[in-house]
Amino acid sequence: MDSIFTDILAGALGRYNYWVVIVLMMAGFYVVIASTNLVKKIVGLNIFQTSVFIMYISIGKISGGTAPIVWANAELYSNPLPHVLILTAIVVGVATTALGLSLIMRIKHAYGSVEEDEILALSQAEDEDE
Amino acid sequence: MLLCEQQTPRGLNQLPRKKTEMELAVNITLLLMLCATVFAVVKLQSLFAIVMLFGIYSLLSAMIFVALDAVDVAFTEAAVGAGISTVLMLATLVTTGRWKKKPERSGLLPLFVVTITGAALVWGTLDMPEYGNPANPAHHHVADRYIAESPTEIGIPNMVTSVLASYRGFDTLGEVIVVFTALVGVLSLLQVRRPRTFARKQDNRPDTHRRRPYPVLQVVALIMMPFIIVFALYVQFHGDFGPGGGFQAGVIFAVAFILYTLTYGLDDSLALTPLPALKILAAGGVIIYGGTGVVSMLLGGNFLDYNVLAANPVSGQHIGIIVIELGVGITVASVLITVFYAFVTRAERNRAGEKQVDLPNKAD
Amino acid sequence: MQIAVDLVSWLFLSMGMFLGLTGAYGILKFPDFYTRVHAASISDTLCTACFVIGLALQSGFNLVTAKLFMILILLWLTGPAASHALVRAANTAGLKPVTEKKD
Amino acid sequence: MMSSQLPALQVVLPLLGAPFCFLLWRYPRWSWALATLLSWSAFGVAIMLLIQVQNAGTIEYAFGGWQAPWGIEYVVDQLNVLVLLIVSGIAAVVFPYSWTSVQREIDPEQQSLFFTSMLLCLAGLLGITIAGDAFNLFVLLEISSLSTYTMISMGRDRRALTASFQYLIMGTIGATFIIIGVGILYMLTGTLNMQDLATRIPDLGTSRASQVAFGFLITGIGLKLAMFPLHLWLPNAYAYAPSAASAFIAATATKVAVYVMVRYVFSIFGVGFSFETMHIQWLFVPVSVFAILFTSIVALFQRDIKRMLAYSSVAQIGYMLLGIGLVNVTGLSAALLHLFNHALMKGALFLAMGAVCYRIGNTFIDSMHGLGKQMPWTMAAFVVGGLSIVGVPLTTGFVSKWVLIQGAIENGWWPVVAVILVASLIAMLYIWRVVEAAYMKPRPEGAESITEAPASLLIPLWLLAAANIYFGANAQFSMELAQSAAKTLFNSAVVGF
Repeated sequence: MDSIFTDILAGALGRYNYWVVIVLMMAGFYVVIASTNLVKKIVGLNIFQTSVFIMYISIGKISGGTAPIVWANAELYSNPLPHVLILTAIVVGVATTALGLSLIMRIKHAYGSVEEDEILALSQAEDEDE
Repeated sequence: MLLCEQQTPRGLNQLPRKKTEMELAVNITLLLMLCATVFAVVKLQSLFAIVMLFGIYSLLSAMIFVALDAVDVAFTEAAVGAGISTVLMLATLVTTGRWKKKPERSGLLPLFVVTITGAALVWGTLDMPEYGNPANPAHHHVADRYIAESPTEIGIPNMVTSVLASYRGFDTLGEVIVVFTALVGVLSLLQVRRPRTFARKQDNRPDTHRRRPYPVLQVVALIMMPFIIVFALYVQFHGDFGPGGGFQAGVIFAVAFILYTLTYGLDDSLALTPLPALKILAAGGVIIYGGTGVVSMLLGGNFLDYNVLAANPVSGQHIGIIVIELGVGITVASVLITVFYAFVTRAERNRAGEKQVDLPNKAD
Repeated sequence: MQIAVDLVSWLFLSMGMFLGLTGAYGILKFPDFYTRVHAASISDTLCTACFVIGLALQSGFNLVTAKLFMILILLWLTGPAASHALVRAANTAGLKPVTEKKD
Repeated sequence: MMSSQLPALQVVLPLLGAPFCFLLWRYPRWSWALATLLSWSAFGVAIMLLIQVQNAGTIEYAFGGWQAPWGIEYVVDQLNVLVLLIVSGIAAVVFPYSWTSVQREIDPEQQSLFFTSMLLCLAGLLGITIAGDAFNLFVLLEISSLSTYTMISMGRDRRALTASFQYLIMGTIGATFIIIGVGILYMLTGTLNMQDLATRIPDLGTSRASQVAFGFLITGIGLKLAMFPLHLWLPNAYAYAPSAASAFIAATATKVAVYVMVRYVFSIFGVGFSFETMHIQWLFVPVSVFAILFTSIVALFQRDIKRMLAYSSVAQIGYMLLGIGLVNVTGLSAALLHLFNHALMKGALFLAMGAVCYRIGNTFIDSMHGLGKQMPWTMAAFVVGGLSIVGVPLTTGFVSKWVLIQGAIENGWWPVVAVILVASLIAMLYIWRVVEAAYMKPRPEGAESITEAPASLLIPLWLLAAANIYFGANAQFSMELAQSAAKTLFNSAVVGF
């Protein structure tokens, strides 16, 4: 009984980080697909991606380790590879954000709105006009 | 968790154990704060609040990165996510308005998709390697060599920089190209122009549309700018030894000019950093990086093989890393400055045209 | 001696904490934007100063202390400037301060 | 010495050409000339790589001189050299074409930005094709995606902006799913190198985490290749993009995504895991059958021919997934063959539409009345491409459909054979609509008289149309490549590439 309890506890302790990150990821993902406002979509996309970054960094963490910079007293370093990957991914993310936001500004200029359903209605009207 | 406590090797004092518990507490607190932020984002209607919350989200995740030993990533996330992304989003709000018009549609289908995806992930975590366990497969095989060999093979203490610039140098070139691609995209969508030119066209007020001077802010900005630039240079060239490198430096450098633009206006800052120069620098940084690869090819190595750049492989690596980090810094800084100018141009254009005020005149 | 330094240090730290909490309470309780910024910025400057002094006493006379004081100068420079910018922006946007409770 | 550097040159030439192209922003003509030159050189490099692979087998190239699992590696083998050839070949035809077409559709100020984006897109696609590293593939994917969003948004219609934005959102979700999958795989195996992953994944057995990783990767790649319910971004994106961009993207981008799918399903996860543990064929077959029928019918009702071709593309991707889902060598070689052939036919069709757009300013079916007489060469090339889509003998479309039907018969799946035949009939109908409009209907009274498109558009167009006939009549070259690639994928799936 006791051992089952500690097993579950150990399992939860070993994974709580991933679980919370999954919740965050999914909240961001929800904002992307459910929001009708384009700016909010981009914010959601960023939250989604940032949460994935936290997942990667959690993969690279070693308990009791230190930052992977050579240091006289350190004996255990955390894994540097996920850090490198996420550095790349962060920059890719900001590039996408910049492009997405400038598209939004042009859409606002062209349609006078940044609400998805209004734009959709305008586009459909245009489709029928043709 | 239990396993790793046995394996923590240091026996000088009881510090490691204490540290792990402390880390756990910090971690959980930060994660809870992240959750709260995210749910506020889901619920709120005010875009301004959503964007600010995203900045907070980014800053909090940067703190988590510090707690998880990823100092370089934390630095980048704080500068890029909480800094540049938020600034760009705010600049967009100037054009698009700050309030969502309608409440969300009832999102049953999205909710379904999200629940399925999340459930799949949670199901998958059940037999994932435990968080933080040093025996996890992720920490062996490839990562071992980076930790054990890079200080002697590459000769710099920051392993993240070694891996980023040398072992996976081609990824980083790709990343610089992505930034450059974003510049191409933004420039094709938005023009960068001096606001004076089209504001004049709109109405012939003499010079009143020019920003009223902001004495306090302008003085503070002027005091700050040299320090920001010195700090950027420090981050640029100290990246081998501590956290930092071309990306972070480029972002900080760009921030100095963003501050200048915010306080002095686009006219003045375009006079300081003319657009053609920025474009040449943005392309130039990519060419410096790629050129290093081409030179190493011409000297008989593979693309981006810095060993051949000097007689001694380690000093070759040093030269290579310094040069490519410089290329990264130049491109990132000039791209971000240009993108910001493009966003501001669009906002100014809006201001010159129809003036829309959609700020509810209430405290709450 | 160590105890005395610790005591003073903790005094400063708790003072900082108190000021921080007061500021937060003010942000929640004050009636309009301008008074809220006021609450935030007042507590911001003195609160950080208390924290920095408290932490400096903890670390002793070394590089860390020097860095801490540089951070303090930075915050003293940027904090008020940011509050100023906020208020100015609100004023430009036409936000009127609440002058009396019932209008 | 240079020959050992070829895999790097394949990607680095267009990648580093892009900033130079960008620097020529005052001289769009020069920037176009540079881009064209680089696309030709990329094609040349691809041909040399093909010869090398056929003589010496798989080529590996280590970036930075770091050995494979530690550094980033490029691998050129029989499978991806086929994709390299088709991507760079299409580029070598579309780039020269783009100058004249772009003059009509894009402001002079933005032209060099357009050529830069095309070059970046080409580099990204070539890189994805030969990347031997799962994360490097993601970075290159983002290069090609961001440049694609840029190109689409340059379309003249304001709907191009929303199409581009929609693609940006869906594409980024796809890319994020891919990095989630790659992250889980890294967590389980400790490596990012594809060959290394392929040897380590079997040790995991049927662990849940690797199944989840598989699911995320398939969904992510599925978004990129417009797998049926995830295809919503594609029709608008292809319809509103500038003509040259539509032709280039339609002919290459989804093909490269199909290649990535094949790489993950067959080489990295292996036949055993993908088809026996995950039963991915039971996703691919129904989805593709539905896609083939449904989108072909939707294509029938489109007024804009570019949009019609876009829907037809979703159906054609269905054929490729169907080939993968058949789980036999014939089916897979049909998929690979169709990948090659579909690039040729869609390239030709979109280039023909570009020429039409150059003269009449749009691609609506009712404004094309009587064009058969006034633009005989353009419309003839369209007919060749159309016949190929239908699958008439002596065109490329026939070859791949024939092999696909053989594969289905091998499995005894007669209903699938029927679906392919019915879909071909529907394809005949939608192509016929255009033929009828162009050849049977008279030019309306009072419409301005139109002349044939200029030679700078016709020559590239006819090069592709001729390739459709050549590879249809003489399918040995592409068939052999596809078949040997399919065989290696099935036989030595576990051993590596």
